[in-house]
Amino acid sequence: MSVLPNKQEKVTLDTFMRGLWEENPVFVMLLGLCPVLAVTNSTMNAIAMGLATLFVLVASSTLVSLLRKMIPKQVRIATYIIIIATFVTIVDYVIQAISLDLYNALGAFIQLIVANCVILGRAEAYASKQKVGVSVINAIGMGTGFTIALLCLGTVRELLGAGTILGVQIFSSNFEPWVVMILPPGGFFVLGAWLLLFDYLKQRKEQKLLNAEGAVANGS
Amino acid sequence: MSRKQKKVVEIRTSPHLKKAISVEQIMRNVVYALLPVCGWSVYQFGISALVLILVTTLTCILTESLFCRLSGRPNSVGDFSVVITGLLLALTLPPGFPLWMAAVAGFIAIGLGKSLFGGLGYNVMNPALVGRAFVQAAFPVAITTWTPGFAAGRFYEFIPSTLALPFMSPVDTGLWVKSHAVDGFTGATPLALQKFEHITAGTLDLLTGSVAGSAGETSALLIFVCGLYLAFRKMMDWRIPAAIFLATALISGPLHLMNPAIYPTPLFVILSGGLMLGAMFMATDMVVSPMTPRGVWLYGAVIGVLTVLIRQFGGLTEGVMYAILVANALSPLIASVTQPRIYGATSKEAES
Amino acid sequence: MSSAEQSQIQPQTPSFAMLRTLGGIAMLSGLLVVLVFQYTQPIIEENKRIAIEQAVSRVIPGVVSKKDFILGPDGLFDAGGKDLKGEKVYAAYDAKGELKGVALEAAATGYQDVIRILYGYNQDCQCVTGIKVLKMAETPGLGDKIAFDPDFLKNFEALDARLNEAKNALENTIVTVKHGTKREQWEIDSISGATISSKAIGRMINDSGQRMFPLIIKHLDELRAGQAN
Amino acid sequence: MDPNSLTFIFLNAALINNFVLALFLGLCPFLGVSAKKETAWNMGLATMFVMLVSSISAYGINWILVKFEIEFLRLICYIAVIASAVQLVEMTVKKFSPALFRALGIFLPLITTNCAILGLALFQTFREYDFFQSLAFSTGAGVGFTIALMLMAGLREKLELAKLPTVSQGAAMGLMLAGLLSLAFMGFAGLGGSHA
Amino acid sequence: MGLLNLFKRARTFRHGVHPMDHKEQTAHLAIKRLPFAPKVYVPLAQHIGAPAVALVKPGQEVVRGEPIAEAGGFVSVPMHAPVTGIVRSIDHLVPTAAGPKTPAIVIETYEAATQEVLYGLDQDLDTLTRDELIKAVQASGMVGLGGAAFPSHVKLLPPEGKIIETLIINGCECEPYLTCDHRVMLEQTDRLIAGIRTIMRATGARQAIIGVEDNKLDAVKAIRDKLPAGEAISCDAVETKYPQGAEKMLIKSLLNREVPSGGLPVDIGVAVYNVGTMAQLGELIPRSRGLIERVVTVSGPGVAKPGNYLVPIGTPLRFLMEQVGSSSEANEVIVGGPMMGMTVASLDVPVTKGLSGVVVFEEEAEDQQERPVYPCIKCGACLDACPINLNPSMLGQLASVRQYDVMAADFHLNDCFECGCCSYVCPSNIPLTQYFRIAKAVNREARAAAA
Ligand SMILES: Cc1cc2nc3c(=O)[nH]c(=O)nc-3n(C[C@H](O)[C@H](O)[C@H](O)COP(=O)(O)O)c2cc1C
Ligand SMILES: Cc1cc2nc3c(=O)[nH]c(=O)nc-3n(C[C@H](O)[C@H](O)[C@H](O)COP(=O)(O)O)c2cc1C
Ligand SMILES: Cc1cc2nc3c(=O)[nH]c(=O)nc-3n(C[C@H](O)[C@H](O)[C@H](O)COP(=O)(O)O)c2cc1C
Ligand SMILES: Cc1cc2nc3c(=O)[nH]c(=O)nc-3n(C[C@H](O)[C@H](O)[C@H](O)CO)c2cc1C
Ligand code: SF4
Ligand code: SF4
Ligand code: SF4
Ligand code: SF4
Ligand code: FES
Repeated sequence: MSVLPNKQEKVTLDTFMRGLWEENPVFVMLLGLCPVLAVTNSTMNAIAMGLATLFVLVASSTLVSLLRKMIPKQVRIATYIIIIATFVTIVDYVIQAISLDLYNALGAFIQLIVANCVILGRAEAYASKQKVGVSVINAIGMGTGFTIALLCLGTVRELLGAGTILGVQIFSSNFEPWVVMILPPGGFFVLGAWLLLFDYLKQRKEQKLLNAEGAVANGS
Repeated sequence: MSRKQKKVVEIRTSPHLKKAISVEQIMRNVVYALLPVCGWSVYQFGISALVLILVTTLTCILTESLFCRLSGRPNSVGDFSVVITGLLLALTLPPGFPLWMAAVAGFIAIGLGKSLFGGLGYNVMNPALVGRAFVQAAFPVAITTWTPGFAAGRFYEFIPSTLALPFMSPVDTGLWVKSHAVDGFTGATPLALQKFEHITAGTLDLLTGSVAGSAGETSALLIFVCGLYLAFRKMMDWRIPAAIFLATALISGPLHLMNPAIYPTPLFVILSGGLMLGAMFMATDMVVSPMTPRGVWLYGAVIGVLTVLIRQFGGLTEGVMYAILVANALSPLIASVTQPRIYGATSKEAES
Repeated sequence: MSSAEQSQIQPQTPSFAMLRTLGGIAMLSGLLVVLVFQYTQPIIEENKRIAIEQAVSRVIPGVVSKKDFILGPDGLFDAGGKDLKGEKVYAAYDAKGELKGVALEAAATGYQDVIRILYGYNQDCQCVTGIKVLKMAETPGLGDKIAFDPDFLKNFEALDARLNEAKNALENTIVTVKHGTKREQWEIDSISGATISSKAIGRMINDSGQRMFPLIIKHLDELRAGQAN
Repeated sequence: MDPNSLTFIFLNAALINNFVLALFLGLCPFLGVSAKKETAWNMGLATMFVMLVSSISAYGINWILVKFEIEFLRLICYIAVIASAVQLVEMTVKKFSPALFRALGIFLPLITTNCAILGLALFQTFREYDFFQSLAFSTGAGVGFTIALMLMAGLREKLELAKLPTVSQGAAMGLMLAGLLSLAFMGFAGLGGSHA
Repeated sequence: MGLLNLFKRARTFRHGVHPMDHKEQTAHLAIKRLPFAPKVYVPLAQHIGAPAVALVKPGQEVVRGEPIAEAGGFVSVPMHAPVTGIVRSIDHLVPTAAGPKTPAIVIETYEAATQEVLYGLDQDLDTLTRDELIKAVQASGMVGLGGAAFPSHVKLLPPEGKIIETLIINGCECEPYLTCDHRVMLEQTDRLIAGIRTIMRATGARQAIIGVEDNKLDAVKAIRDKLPAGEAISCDAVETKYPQGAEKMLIKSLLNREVPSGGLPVDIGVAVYNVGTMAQLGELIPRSRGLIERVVTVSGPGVAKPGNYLVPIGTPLRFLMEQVGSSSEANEVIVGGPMMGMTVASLDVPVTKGLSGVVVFEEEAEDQQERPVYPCIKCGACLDACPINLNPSMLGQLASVRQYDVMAADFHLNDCFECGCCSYVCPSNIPLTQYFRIAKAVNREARAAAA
């Protein structure tokens, strides 16, 4: 994990963008993998889970950041957990109220957002040290990054595994779905494949940079 | 270096002799041993089986070349191991398996099962079975659609499902089966019949392969003989199939005695389904089996026990593939607990 | 871990402050949760009710209202009572208040995990009138067809479940047979390629029926009246 | 086999619906602590232990929550009580068996807030297991977790010695291995169900 | 076990390999003397232990058999002049199998010098005490002729608290091509037995067993014929299998006991000597002479006149090669046997006391062709070959990622005695034994650096 600044940070575009890519909680920091893999067998679930996490992240960051001066160090973690658990419970009930089907599809994973280390990590490392504005924006960035990662998996898995996206038929009706994609191994494989792809692209970029440098060195 | 330029004496390190058997030779001999099995499969299922074998083998070869190129390694198709993977993969698929799915299986087998880990010798699970397990999970219907052998006109007419368009569902083979079937073909393998209907196929049928099943898993006798050839040439570890058969018999024997109506005889268990092919050619893939002498027996026993458990108590009719994959995953652990006692080890050392 | 380290460096916070904060936060959370709970509870209850009603009307055509009971060897009771032995059943009535059937739950292990269904039983034809899968983890595209495959569901439009003379068991065991070999009204034609899931359905209906149908017939009058006594 | 029998619950949690490979619970420790067999084994033991403690505590709290009809506080209570129970047990272990503490100690704080533990508590509540079923469930889950962790560690130690292509040296390799294991574990589907 | 023994063909150990032995080229050829080379080079360090210290000066005349260097310590032996001639230099550097540059005494041979040994005194062995016997052995300059060239007298003196009960005489000659020990057993049987009796006295051993591979049953018969009934010396056939001649294996085969890991045969009351060593001792000690020549098998496809030659120590290989008509196409000259010997970088290497054979390969024979090296395919052939029951595959994989310390700590690297069986069978053609040598050397250096 990157060393997070202890000093007060100004709001910049980077505060938000960081969570999307450089410090993407899933693809880069490999945190909170359980919900990522468990609920991404359909795009709908991925979106719901992403939004729920985003909400908990933002709400708890806000509260933690607001209360940061009042929380003694010793009970820091305990307080954060209570705060997070509160918001998770709220989300849990709200989703039940919105749609039972969705609630059943997500199963225990909504409640397991409590255990998601992205959130506790944010609260501990960032929100407890920064002003409300900064930490909210950062939390939105992180949450969005998380949601994007969920979508990356959810769309691929639903598209290959059922031939649909958000339940809408994409391929011809004769398309043979790859059932494995919505089964557990598919989750591992798709995430693994994304990581492989990113690694490959990164390597290519580095190679190009190296080559470019080499060319310069040769030229001079 | 040409001979003339050679220095008078050349420096090498001992030993200066080598046994004249190389990896490439071993692999080539496995291919030879598999050819009769492939031949029988083609005779039984006709042109569909032939094309299936060609497609998987070709995909495997192409995938291997592709990944060698991508990772900058020299092309390793020459060691023939990839051909084995292709042949064995085809032999574990139903004869009418759509070709595009077979190509997917071949690609996954080599790409995910082998190249990802660095190629020959480094894979952690049997590549052919990784390919098959993937398509089994991806296309569970197609892979459990069996068609009869010895159909009239099998040498010039494809099983209709074979030619499904890429990424499209195969057509239903029901009609084709009805119009070609040797009478009474139910589309069920002997294992399924035994499990669900408690009808046990005849031993002779199992031996000669006149039953439904995968392209190559049908004639137990032929597979056994081809495996023996390898064992006699010391290119295959005979202890693994021996351990598998032994464990299978030891588990299924008492079960059969307890309730002959439900549990089949050990002989049936050994001869039916993919057990013979798995034991002789797939469990013996040395790359993914433990090497230690006791470990080899344990590994075989694990496969035998798991096979019977999955077949008799699990949701699936066939367990060999999963048994081998699980045993592959277990083999590093098996190896580490069965390191042999070295010459002269004192008891104090053995403890530590 | 790090909290322990830091507490050594930091001056001790008075325990009062700690209690104050923790207590405050706990109260705040409690408040928030209770508020949300109170607000959403009616909606959730309503959602659940609708879900169950939809399920019941799926398995018993023509139903308008339902009443929940607990039915067991000890008798029929109104649902809601505490510590009652028996299974939950839903008696379903049409617009005229006549008993259209009884919906029951059943479960058995399928291919992957336990399958749980709701199914309807009609006391007049002594037959099963429909099933709805409540929970399963069967393979998509294969085992999950038990939930929507029209041919398969047709089996349960009038599945023979007559009781024997003694009225203590089914006349014929309900069994799942191989695809295309259904001959009798009490047989279930399985889905080809998903024999295991199909068999699980047959098995759970048979088990549940053997146990519950005699009880339903025994308490038929009370069920008709919509009143347990 | 009866789906409610203790054996079935145990088998189901250990193999068929393995926490890591089928339910995706506890992936962080699974990917993080599986590089060496030795540590994996200790981690497995620690997890089994914490699972047992949390299963028992969760059973107790739930009983109280249901009694007072305040189930909406379940999540908050579970997480608070499990964390403190583990702390308590940790302190006891430290006092009475320093050796055991040394083996498990570093892992305990890592595990307490992880989703396999909380998931276990939630699942056993949703499935309405009684006390003994909960015990069977938590031991099964712990054993299954340890099996998965050990298999993974064995494979990863083997790959230590392999010449991996550069792209597959990172976390992707761990996920692909997990995928392969998960694929192999599909063979256990339906084990113990009566299919005849 | 007891029952199993009934079915065993011959006494043996577990694992090992069966290379083609190629002994038919020379096995029937009686030992022949070779003419003196114009110059001989006697390295001062031909044995394990401290080098000898020269006694002669350049320009000095020496007589065949005369001591020309004295032992440099207890674990060291003197040298004797192999030829009559004139010392040209005493610190000429020659390459030997032991190292690239070793100081040697160079003697220019007198042209008409006789092969007769003119030096030495008869002594009555029965009057000598044990200590005197051991001194006599050291004075003879005797080192193990089996290959390791370990000073023979050292093994006669077991450490405090240990005794030697059994003497094992190693007549296995398990290396392909080599037949020198075979010929010694056939032609010098009396000397062999005399040597054994002497050493039994020197060690106090109660029994002596001569172990001979069962492809040399004629030698077994020859020895048994000479052994009087009731003698504490016996001769047993053991299975023909490489490395039957390794002392640990032979002890296992003959006594069914194992030398503890990291220990020496003496730890279980055993001392092992080569038959050649015994035969030479039987010849030399009674006359208090020194070791000046030895039997060398010269064989292999690259030799026109293969045979077993009695060669003066110090004879350069170049001379030897000329004498036996080695072809100029030769591309690989191995001293020792093909399984454990090493190729020489230059033909200037002289024959030393431990050199039992010279094998010359001319063309690439089928079983030693260059083949591509594949990754380890985990076939386990090496595990089934390793006589120590190590896991060479694992060791090899660890070596290729340079985890040398793990090899030693967890996989018993130091028990490997570099017999080469694993490399021999490896279908992937991995130079396992070479890896292990490097690993041990690196570990040794690391230990030295740490100390
Ligand atoms: C990946 C996979 C998933 C499967 N899923 C199911 C399933 O959900 N339901 C089922 O009954 N059988 C399932 N099976 C089991 C086989 O299809 C089994 O052979 C079949 O149920 C036998 O029925 P049949 O005799 O009609 O072919 C599955 C098999 C595989 C390999
Ligand atoms: C450093 C060293 C010390 C030895 N010490 C003794 C000893 O004290 N007693 C003994 O009987 N042999 C001793 N040996 C001889 C060995 O047992 C063995 O005969 C010798 O290493 C040659 O064996 P090889 O040809 O099998 O390698 C020693 C060898 C070495 C290398
Ligand atoms: C692999 C290996 C093979 C050996 N083979 C023989 C052999 O065939 N004959 C022999 O006399 N010594 C052989 N030796 C050497 C013996 O271990 C031992 O050192 C020797 O017999 C001791 O006698 P020496 O000191 O008189 O040479 C072999 C050693 C090794 C490591
Ligand atoms: C006896 C024997 C059995 C083999 N079995 C298989 C097999 O089942 N599947 C496979 O992909 N390769 C098999 N191979 C080939 C080869 O070992 C395999 O491709 C390696 O796993 C690739 O690293 C076998 C080779 C031999 C010698
Ligand atoms: S703290 Fe918990 S959730 Fe975060 S990485 Fe560690 S185990 Fe995973
Ligand atoms: S050097 Fe070779 S031939 Fe001579 S004894 Fe040793 S192994 Fe046998
Ligand atoms: S060289 Fe070492 S590892 Fe190889 S077989 Fe010989 S003793 Fe075993
Ligand atoms: S013989 Fe070679 S390829 Fe076979 S296991 Fe040993 S090292 Fe590996
Ligand atoms: S999210 Fe499940 S353990 Fe990390």
